[in-house]
Amino acid sequence: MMKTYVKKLVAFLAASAVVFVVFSLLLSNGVINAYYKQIIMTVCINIILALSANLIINFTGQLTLGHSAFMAIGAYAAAAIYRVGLPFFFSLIFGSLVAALFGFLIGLPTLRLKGDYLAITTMGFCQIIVVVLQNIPQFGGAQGMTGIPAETTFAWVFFTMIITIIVLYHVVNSRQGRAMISVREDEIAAEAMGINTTHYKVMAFTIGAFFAGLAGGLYAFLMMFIEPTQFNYFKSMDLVIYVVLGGSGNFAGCIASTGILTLLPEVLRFLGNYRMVVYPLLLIIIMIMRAKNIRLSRLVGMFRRTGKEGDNNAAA
Amino acid sequence: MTFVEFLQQLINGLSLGSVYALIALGYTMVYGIIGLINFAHCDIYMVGAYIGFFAATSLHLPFIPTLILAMAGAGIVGVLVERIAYRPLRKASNISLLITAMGVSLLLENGFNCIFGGDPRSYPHDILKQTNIELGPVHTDSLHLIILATSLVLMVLLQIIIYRTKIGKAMRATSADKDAAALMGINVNATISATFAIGSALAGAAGVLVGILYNSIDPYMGIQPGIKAFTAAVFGGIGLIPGAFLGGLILGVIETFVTAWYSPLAGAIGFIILIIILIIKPSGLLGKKVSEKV
Amino acid sequence: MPLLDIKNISIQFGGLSAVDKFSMSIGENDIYGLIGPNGAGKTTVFNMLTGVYSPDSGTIMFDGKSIAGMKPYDITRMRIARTFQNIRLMKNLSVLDNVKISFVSQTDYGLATSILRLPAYFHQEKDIEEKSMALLKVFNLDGKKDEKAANLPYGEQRRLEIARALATNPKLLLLDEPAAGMNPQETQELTELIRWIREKFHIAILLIEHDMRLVMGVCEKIIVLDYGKIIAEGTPKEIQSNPKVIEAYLGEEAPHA
Amino acid sequence: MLKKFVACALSVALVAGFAGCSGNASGQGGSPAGGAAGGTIKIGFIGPLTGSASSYGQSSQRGLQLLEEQTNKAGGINGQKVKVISVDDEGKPASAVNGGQKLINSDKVAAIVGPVTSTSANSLAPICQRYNIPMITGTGTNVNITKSGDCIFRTCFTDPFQGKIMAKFATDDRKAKTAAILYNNGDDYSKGLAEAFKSSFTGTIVDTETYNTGDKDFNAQLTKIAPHKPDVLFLPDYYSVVSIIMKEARNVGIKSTFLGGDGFDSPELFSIGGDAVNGAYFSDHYSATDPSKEVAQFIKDYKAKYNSDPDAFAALTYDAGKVLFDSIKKTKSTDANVVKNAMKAYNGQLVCGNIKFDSDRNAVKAAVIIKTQGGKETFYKKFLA
Repeated sequence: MMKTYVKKLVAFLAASAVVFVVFSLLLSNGVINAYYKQIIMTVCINIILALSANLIINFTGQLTLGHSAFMAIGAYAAAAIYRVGLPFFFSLIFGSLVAALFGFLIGLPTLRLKGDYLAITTMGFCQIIVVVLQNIPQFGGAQGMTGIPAETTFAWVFFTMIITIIVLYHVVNSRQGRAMISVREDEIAAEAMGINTTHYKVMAFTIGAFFAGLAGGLYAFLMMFIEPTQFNYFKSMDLVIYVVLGGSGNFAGCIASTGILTLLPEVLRFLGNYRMVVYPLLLIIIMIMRAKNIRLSRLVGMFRRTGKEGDNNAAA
Repeated sequence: MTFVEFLQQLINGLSLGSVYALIALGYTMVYGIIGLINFAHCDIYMVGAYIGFFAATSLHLPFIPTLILAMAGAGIVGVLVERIAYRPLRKASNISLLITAMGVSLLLENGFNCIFGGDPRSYPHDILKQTNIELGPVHTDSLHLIILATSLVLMVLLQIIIYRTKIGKAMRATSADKDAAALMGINVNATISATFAIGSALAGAAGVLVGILYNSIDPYMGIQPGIKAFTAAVFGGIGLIPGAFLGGLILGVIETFVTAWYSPLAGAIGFIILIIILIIKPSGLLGKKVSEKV
Repeated sequence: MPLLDIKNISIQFGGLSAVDKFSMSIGENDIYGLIGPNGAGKTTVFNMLTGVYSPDSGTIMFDGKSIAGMKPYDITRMRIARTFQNIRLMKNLSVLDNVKISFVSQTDYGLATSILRLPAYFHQEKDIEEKSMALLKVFNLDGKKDEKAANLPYGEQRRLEIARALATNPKLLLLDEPAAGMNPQETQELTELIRWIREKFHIAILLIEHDMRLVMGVCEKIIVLDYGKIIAEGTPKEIQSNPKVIEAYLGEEAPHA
Repeated sequence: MLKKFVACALSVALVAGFAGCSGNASGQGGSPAGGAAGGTIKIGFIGPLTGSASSYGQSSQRGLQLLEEQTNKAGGINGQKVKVISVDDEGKPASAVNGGQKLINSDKVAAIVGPVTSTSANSLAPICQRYNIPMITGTGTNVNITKSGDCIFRTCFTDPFQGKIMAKFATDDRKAKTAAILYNNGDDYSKGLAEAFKSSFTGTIVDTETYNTGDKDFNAQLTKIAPHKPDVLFLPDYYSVVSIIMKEARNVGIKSTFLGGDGFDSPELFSIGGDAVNGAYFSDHYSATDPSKEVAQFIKDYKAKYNSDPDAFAALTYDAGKVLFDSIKKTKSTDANVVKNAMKAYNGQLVCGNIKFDSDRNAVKAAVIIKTQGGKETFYKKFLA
């Protein structure tokens, strides 16, 4: 059991190293110019965000429309503490911990609610946090926070993503992960099997908030400028779209859909004004295709299918 | 805050609340029947405002025909949206429907922005005279009263439709259980289309009236009132027509008094109340508690 | 000292007393049946036992501790397991995963151990894997361990639900109409299974059931409920001939044979 | 699990590659000197073409495209055609950065005009500075924008400048003792002006109220302001909002004089606000009735091309483009450092008055006070703070 795990982990790390080297080479000799570097780094940050939202939405079955609020908290907390003098790495960690704390505080009262009501409440919290941030003078209010140094590099973003994947994969494939999945499947049956469902919902929320905060911190030091409305519930909706199109519960699907959906608006830039008409149109078409069981991840699967593995499920 | 000022703020609150109520009616109907948070509803409100605008400017129609044309137009758009975007997802999960609604919302907003441009447009001034009404020290205006009256009339009309007519019974059956309703010989698709038609027509009416009240319409006018009206619908008890009306009025009054007290908080107060209500009584003010049977 | 001792528990729903002064006690290894017409309050008693409702009055002592009003997951940790009338399996998960979930409350490695994959994780996971497989083998479901729970035939789904309940290592197993929707052949297999479980796992079983063949075949003692009150108690033979029971079920005075 | 991840990473890289070549395909190869490859000089434009600020973005784009057409008709700059590449930032800083990076690195533009909104300008400025690409915004009024470095210019007022002007105007010209402010707490332009006015107004501020982006009902705030009977009511926001506020203010019975910033300037102000809008004063860059030939010419050309009257956004972005085009013409090169110095030394009479730059590369120019009368904007007074 341990042996197979170690083998898989080493192979995964090796593969990531290869990808990292490939990208670094492409970046250094200018094949990928700064524009695509910016996008690829945004993709990595979105993957961290999507995976953290995936833990809450797909694995624990709790539809949250307020995930970007934790990204905002992480971004502002990291930027603020950095200005006070904490080194970059510790600022990121600080931002993530503050976001996790809010994930816990917001999770406790709201996670008694189910389905649409939970979605509405988390959307409400998201908008409240935007308004609160607009009213904090030290954070520059609506004018936002300028002069954040560009500390985030491709290496930071890529390795944080890899660590996020490993950590979340470990959580999902453990007793805590199983408890979260049982909450998604049937909360009443889970309670009958001795699982304190609220405890695990709040745990999923807190872990999700931690990584959203981490992604927020990286985002702040990438963009060098943050302002509250960037993190309103529209951003949360983007995350929900990445997660849902990624297919229920598997990491590869979530990563693929996030990558493609982050690139899509940029690839469509040549459409000019029609870009923001074509993007929602594509979205609707994808959703309808999905309902007719032509799954995006399966599309990608067909495109690069090598092995015979089917679309295996949660406890991959 | 003197008593006169209190009274005036109460009237302001009710006026603002009547706008929320008018839009919330459509939200609660669609949610009540097929359990969808229809993000695109507030954009059908915008479509109604534009149809009314073109009816009033290029066709030079007076108020009533403009209103009817806008309601009809919005109704048709609503039915089309349901037929094309939502029906294929009838079996899909709630989240997929939510995302599709979001997609339709963006499509309508940016589509209209592409076709008609982002510049705000205004209705002809004489389409509906806005006269100031003085009630002693306090004042309001004819348009707000018309909106309050319209939302009241529409609420009563809706209650009659839903609780007194055959189509209403079909709607309630579909809302209770789509599959069972189908077994009872109810044409579920037609019922849902009817729901969208009525809900969208309401949105169209709201679009015209609010477009005239604030005298400016633009492709993105639906976003902000959409969230507020949706909050009101949930606040009053989602799925209940009187709930939407009551929720709208109360939300309007609370928001107005909070604005008068400390205005920076106004932006968030709608959500703060909503969250408190949802945690204490998840089914909203008028809703009844539905517990899951073991 | 009986394993489970219920004294005069009652509960009202909006003025209507669903269960009125219900008392009962079960020993370490007994199999009791709880029968009665629909709406007699059987499931309500069950729900009070498993923490879904808390009784308005009366006490429930299990293993010497009072569990009235405890949360369902705490009661399960007190080693009372239950199945559901409409089989609440985790449909999208595999058979093996369904059983593994029961071990969550019995293992204790922390979140940090999971994240860092410390040795404790591997030991306990190996243990869970072995126990789960052993249990599946006993219920001969091991062949279908990777099958999705939803794809199992009805009989096997019921067996999996019982296996999953046993995985929580209970002292008392509560079965809520396990034979519902089963044909005679399946019911016969279920009767064997229940008898066998009692021998192999040395646990007490409380059964709610309408299928008299199962109840009479398996239970040592039967309690009959009607309108929330106990109207009869005794061995299967006594209950079969008890006029009050027949009246409760058939509704009118039985012809004196 | 691992096989899937590697496959996904490759598919993402592939898509990025595809986007890469599609991007490069549109630019004719990366030439070292910014955008001066062969026949055309490429200039980037960034603004909100979609989203709730789309009318300001579209208006600015029309201004710059008018300049592009005029310049090309007159033989381009030093014989080279000018090509404006527009990018929509949806009013979101994140899209502004992505769009800007595309213009700089894929389209290899010589310089960027815009972004239109302050938040987008604040987010793109450090990036233009890092890639040494001159960036000139005609409408970003937030004071921090030009602090990012010597590549960043602005041809409009800063919030403090305009706030100071209106405060002085209120006390000197309107002899106002008391003032009230109603501003959008969620908008950087509105908040910046309000705070500047508050700090430099010598009279007493009797009440300050706020609202949020998208609000259309201001009765609650206005009812609270009314009893104070302030001499002036300062409304720092765009025409689409202030026109509604003024109408509602008159309904509530507020008699104060309305003051505002350059956001007032648009023909829509009167069509939305109606009669309530008349009798208001606002600071602006130019007056439509200003006799100077630049203004008259601009309005004539704009009307000819778009058959509608220009607003401040169009004029300001037109000027920003003019400063850039003139500097490139004068130095006969598109090299960033040369162009930057030429722009720093720029001194010219443009649509929005005489423009030269201070040490922070903010435009130093006289402000114009406009009075709204009989449904029209009329020139009231020149005002050098």
